[in-house]
Amino acid sequence: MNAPLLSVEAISKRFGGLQAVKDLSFRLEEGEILGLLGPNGAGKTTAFNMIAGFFRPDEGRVLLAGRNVAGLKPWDICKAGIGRTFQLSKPFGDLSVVENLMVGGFARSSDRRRIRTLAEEIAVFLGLEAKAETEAHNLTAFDRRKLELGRALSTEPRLLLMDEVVAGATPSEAVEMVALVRRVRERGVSVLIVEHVMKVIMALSDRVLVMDRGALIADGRPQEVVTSPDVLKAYFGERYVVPRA
Amino acid sequence: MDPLILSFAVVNGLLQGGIYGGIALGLSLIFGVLRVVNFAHGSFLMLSLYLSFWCWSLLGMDPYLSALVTVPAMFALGYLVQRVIISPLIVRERALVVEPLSALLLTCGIFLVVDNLALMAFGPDVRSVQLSYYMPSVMLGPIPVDTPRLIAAASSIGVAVAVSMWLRYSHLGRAIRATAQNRDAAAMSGIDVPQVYAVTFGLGCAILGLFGALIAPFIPVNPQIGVAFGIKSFIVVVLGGMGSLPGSIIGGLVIGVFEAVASQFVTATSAAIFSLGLFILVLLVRPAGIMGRA
Amino acid sequence: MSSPALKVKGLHSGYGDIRVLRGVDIELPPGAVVALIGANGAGKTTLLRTISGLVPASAGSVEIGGTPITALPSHRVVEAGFVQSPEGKQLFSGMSVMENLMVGAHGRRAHARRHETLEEVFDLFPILKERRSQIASTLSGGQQQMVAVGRALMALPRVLALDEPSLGLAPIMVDRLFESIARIKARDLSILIIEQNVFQVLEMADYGYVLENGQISLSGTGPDLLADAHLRATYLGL
Amino acid sequence: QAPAATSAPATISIGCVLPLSGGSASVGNQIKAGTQIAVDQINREGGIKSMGGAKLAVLFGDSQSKADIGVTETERLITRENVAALCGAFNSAVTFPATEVAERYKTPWVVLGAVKDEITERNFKYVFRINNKANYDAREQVDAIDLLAQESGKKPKTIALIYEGSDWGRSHAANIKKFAAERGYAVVLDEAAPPNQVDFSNQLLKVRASRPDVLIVAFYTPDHLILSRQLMDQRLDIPFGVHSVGGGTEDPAFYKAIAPRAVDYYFVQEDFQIDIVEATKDPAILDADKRSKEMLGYGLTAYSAQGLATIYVIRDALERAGSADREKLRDALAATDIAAGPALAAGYQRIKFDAQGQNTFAHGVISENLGGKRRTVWPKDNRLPDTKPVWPVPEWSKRPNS
Amino acid sequence: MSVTPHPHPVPLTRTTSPMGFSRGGIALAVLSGAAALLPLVTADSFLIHSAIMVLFFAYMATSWNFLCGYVGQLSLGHAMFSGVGGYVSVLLSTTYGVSPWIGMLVGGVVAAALSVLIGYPTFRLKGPYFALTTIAFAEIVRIWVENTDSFLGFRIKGAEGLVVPGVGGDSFWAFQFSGKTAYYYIILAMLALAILATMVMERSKLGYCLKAIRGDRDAAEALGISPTRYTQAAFAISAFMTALGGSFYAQFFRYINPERNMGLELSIDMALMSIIGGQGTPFGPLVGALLLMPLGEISRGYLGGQFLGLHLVIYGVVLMITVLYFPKGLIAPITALANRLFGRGGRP
Ligand SMILES: Nc1ncnc2c1ncn2[C@@H]1O[C@H](COP(=O)(O)OP(=O)(O)OP(=O)(O)O)[C@@H](O)[C@H]1O
Ligand SMILES: Nc1ncnc2c1ncn2[C@@H]1O[C@H](COP(=O)(O)OP(=O)(O)OP(=O)(O)O)[C@@H](O)[C@H]1O
Ligand SMILES: [Mg+2]
Ligand SMILES: [Mg+2]
Repeated sequence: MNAPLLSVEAISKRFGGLQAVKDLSFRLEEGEILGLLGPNGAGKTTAFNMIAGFFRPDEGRVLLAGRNVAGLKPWDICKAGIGRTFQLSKPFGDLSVVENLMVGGFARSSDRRRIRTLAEEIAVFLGLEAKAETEAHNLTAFDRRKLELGRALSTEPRLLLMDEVVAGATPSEAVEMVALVRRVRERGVSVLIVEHVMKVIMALSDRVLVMDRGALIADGRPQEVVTSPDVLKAYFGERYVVPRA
Repeated sequence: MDPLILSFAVVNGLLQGGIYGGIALGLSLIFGVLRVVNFAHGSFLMLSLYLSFWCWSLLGMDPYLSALVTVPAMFALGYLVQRVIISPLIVRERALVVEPLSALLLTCGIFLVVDNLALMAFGPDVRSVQLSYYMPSVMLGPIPVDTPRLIAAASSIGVAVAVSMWLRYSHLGRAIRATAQNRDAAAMSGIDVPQVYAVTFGLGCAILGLFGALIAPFIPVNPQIGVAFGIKSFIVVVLGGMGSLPGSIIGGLVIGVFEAVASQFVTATSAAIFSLGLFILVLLVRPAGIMGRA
Repeated sequence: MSSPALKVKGLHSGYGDIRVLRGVDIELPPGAVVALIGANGAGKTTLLRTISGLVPASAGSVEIGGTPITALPSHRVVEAGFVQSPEGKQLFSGMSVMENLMVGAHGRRAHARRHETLEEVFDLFPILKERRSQIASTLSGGQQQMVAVGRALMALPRVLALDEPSLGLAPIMVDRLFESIARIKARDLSILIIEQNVFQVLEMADYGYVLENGQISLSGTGPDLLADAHLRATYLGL
Repeated sequence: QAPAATSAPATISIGCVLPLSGGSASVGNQIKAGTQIAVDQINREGGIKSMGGAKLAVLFGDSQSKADIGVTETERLITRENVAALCGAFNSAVTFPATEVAERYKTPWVVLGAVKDEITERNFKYVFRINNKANYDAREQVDAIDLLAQESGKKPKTIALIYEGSDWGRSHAANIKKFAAERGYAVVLDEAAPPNQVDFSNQLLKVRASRPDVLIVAFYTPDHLILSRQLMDQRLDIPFGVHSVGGGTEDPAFYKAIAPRAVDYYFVQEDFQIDIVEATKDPAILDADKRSKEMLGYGLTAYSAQGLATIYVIRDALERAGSADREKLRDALAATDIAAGPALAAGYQRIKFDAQGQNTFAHGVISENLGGKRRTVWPKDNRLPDTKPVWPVPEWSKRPNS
Repeated sequence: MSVTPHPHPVPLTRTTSPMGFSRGGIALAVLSGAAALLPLVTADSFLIHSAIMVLFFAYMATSWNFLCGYVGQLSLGHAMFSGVGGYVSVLLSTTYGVSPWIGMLVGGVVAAALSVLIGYPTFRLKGPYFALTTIAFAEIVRIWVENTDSFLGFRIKGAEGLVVPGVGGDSFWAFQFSGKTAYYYIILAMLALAILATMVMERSKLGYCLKAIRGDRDAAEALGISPTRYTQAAFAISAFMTALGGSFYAQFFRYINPERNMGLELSIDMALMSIIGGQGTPFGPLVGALLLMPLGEISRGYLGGQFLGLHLVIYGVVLMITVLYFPKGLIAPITALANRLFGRGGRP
């Protein structure tokens, strides 16, 4: 079998005295949606940032299709094929939806016409075609999240890293987002998703990782993982275990 | 180079640097608490020099005594400027509409208005206070040191220490520091943030008022005098670390000594190039300044 | 009957042209613990910041003990008795524990009684007395949270709002924190608490509100809410 | 003032471009006062007689000491205000391009204050300069030293030079070095300082170390004030005195702002005979001195005197031309030969232009500050009988402590 | 709302892109066409001279805006490039007889090279730090020129400044014309090209990248944009354009000196016109120059004699009002008005 799309090998990160991520290793296969769970402060965002190139890991390697991308600058990682969304969505407020999407396109090509076509296609994909010319700061919180996702897609990544994409969404919006992420995968993009909302993780993920205090404590199919006592204890708190039991 | 001459250069540099540092204190304080770079800093110094001059020429006040007028007057001016002109911007910035550079531009507007109103009101002529008594120079070996400069330089260290202590130990000082560290948390702790801002701005200007009185005996005043000190203050404050009071003094001393010593080897114009180069170098190596927290 | 400790009616607010709250109604009876839950980004923090006067309200009213405080500047809101321990702790990180607490007692009334209040806070969180001169940023997350709560208590609040006090805390710390809250509750004080730890907080709260889309979508006693199917589906993933 | 719109005697407009705001505003306003005084005097005495009593009016343009704005103002005065002649603009950097505009429009321009040599070396037909070229100033300073040395038999050997590092100071220093070399003085210190210094300790330390006999300085007022004060405070003895070239030391505000003892024995070169009021009996000059005191708070200065003189030179040409026609006025100006009257307020003996429009009789005057008054010591022709130069100057420790 | 899948992308109504571009383009064409008529309808040389000054400052502000307006950094050192452009073109022509047209381009290239030297270390600095560093660099260059008499065989002549010797009469090659009309058309063309360049840039990869960097640096990086690289590119172009302006000034006034052509005041003027007019927009700097220049002229012409510095007070007040009430510059209400009058076109 050939190399997995993403292979994270024993990455670690310290902030001063705090070991935010410790010896984290996992793999993600082509076409997979992998969920990453863990209590607040577990190190999910830090791990995420190391893969996305915002932090250089203190140790370890991050292999994208066999090529080490650890320590590359964010823009080079993007060009290598990893797109990402931010936990706090950061659209370019002065630009319209389509223009936001075009910015991503320039990572791959300088052909304006092609980029515009792609951007329009993504706007339609997101269901934002009616707001294509709206300036991003006029969008609703949820539309901005979708735009955030679309912008990452416009760089035509092989792997998309998503940080809490449904945070702040109403249940029905969450449903829409879940469907959207599924269709992202149908476009041939693999997804690594960090999420607190269990329902989303359960519905989307092919496989789930659980982190706690910087380390991996579980890895498996969603149903198996959430019923594991370790996870219940670390993530949901002891009192949560009681009514479930 | 004669070591004696060189050591006097160092003494001169320390004196001049102390004065630079003292004048820059207010700029640093205001930036530290409000994050506002006050481009009009030099203009306020110019106003306090004029105040001191008028006290002397109209009321016959000794320039040192005129601090009794300049300090409260400049405090009031700073307080008003913050309340009336700058605070609307800060209120709006909180709502994230404006880029932070607007504060710099706003104070740039104040600078244009103040400097040119002064030109209109006072005319372009240079004026100067003359002490009615003779202040003998302090002899440092064979070379005399100007006493008024010595007084100003020593005061700047005194003021830096006093203001630091006040910030450290007084009730209001603590509130100012808290506001500087976290504006929202301060507001949620019951601190009247706009008031703290206005008081801080006033205090920064009051320090200028004091230095206006202290340097009036040896610095002549005209409407353009502010620019020279203003730019110097920026360099000093950035060098020392924006927002740090000791940094302001240290930045002043570094620049003062550097210029004094360098100008013994090269002409003053080349020394000016070197000190700008030093400024750039420090910024590139240590963007937060000598005493700034990175 | 005495007026409610906190009463929010039809409150609207947001950031620039982003609207976050769209008519929020909440009431806190005196001496009660009320929980406010909602998804990330629902506007819980924004509600507290609006009450505190940090975010301007575009419509609606807020009263504390019957006195209207809408549109008052933040420090007046604190004087009126509404004090919050903000999300993410927001300590004065370069200052010592003692100084942080003392800043909390900035208002005139609180300042006058600061020594007594300080003793009470130290009773509640003895570790803080030990670490009184430690710089806040070097404390552990749990200790920092205690400082934040302690600082809020120093202001002698009538209504204490805690925004995600368990955020970033290890479960064991969370348990301890909730014990402390139970003890604070014993004093004559109303508490509004925002939590992600829905089970724990609804168990201890007298009443709960669910904020969704900038409006209160659901309210009821803790057990009622816990039994609500919609809530279970949305927030518990059950 | 706005010209009165009366029917009979026409009004002749003269444009005057000056730095009325910005760094040289003080100078600009002194010149402005001088021109206004002259216009008032001329109009009061019946205007331009050969033109039926036509009145004069001066229209000002503010250059802000910037070339582009000075040029714009020149354009405006020539094409909009239709002035008969122009004068100004003090700053060489403004005068140089602005006179080019005047030349292009064939409008006469009488240069006021600007000393850059090339201004009257371009074969222009419409540009005239009453005052010195830059290199005259330097030569005169050295001449005066020579004269005093020769009169007393005590000759200094070394010269230290400190000056402001922009155009004026630097070109003056270059000229001094040239003449010093020719006349056998050693330049032991050559030090430029950026304008707007707040401390001269460093420069004075270098002066002290180089032990010069003569100190030649070129600074504007604020710098000069600080320098002079520190010279006194630091009791730096210069045996043959401080020789200043205009700048701060010709500004009356300078003398108001400094203790008199700080400037005792200063030698000042300027384009004006400072004791002219005592030397002359010309009622117009005496009246101008009085008017100047009312307007500015001090008597005639180098600048107000030059402003005054310029207008009188233009009047003289107008009288002879009998017309405000620019071409005729230019010819009349070129034929100027004045040997008396307020046109000589600066202290010249005569005004007559060479083919390039330079007044060949231009010279500056050097005074020494004696007993709190500035007395002309050079040229000898201008020196009053009761003036006795002090040379070398006493040490600080031998001077009375006022 | 449920998601409706679209099997084929639906073409969207375009408004900003080709339509908006042509709208800006039309505005530019109309404005420059109208401006081109000025010398035909008036012979008033002062009017044309004043118009040249307005266009010149609009050009300088537009050049400044090309970098600073789009990246959101405040450079207060741009005058340095103007000086470099002026000095290089004049020195080449007086020393080697190179036509100022070529000297202008050489000056532009030298300025662009200088911008790389300065930009590389400086771009990591933010806000006031960046602004102060640009001042420091520009002052170093200015002080150096003021105190250097000759360099590499060129007679720089220090603070004295350089004079462009007149050739007498018209010579295109020597960039000298006896009337003002030629200069008018040259600066008009330069300004139109600069605005066009800005509009093209806005819609090019560079423009999107700059706006993205200004909007959110982290997000831009995640989208494959290297901030320093694009900022540097814009800086070089902006420096190049500024230098051309400096050369124009030298040829038009036939005199330059370090104080005016490299000084802080010119830098501040360039920045203020852009900011007051509306930075980050193609027409903002023009609006700024159109407002401020006549304001300065009027207050100088009519009040300057009486009230020293009044026009600068007015500048200051206008700046403060703009910052407080029109944070996007005066162009914002103007475009809003224009949209109300002519707009709506195309917007669904
Ligand atoms: N820049 C930083 N400096 C210091 N500590 C940091 C920094 N970034 C993160 N940390 C710390 O590292 C730990 C892991 O943080 P991280 O943001 O990765 O958590 P997370 O799992 O994403 O949590 P959440 O679910 O709250 O987003 C936390 O204790 C956090 O305080
Ligand atoms: N300063 C701000 N500027 C603009 N939008 C903001 C700002 N702060 C918050 N928001 C937006 O307002 C909405 C509500 O945020 P808020 O922080 O009140 O939510 P919350 O319920 O407290 O969420 P959480 O559980 O994550 O703390 C979110 O969409 C957020 O993106
Ligand atoms: Mg996270
Ligand atoms: Mg919150």
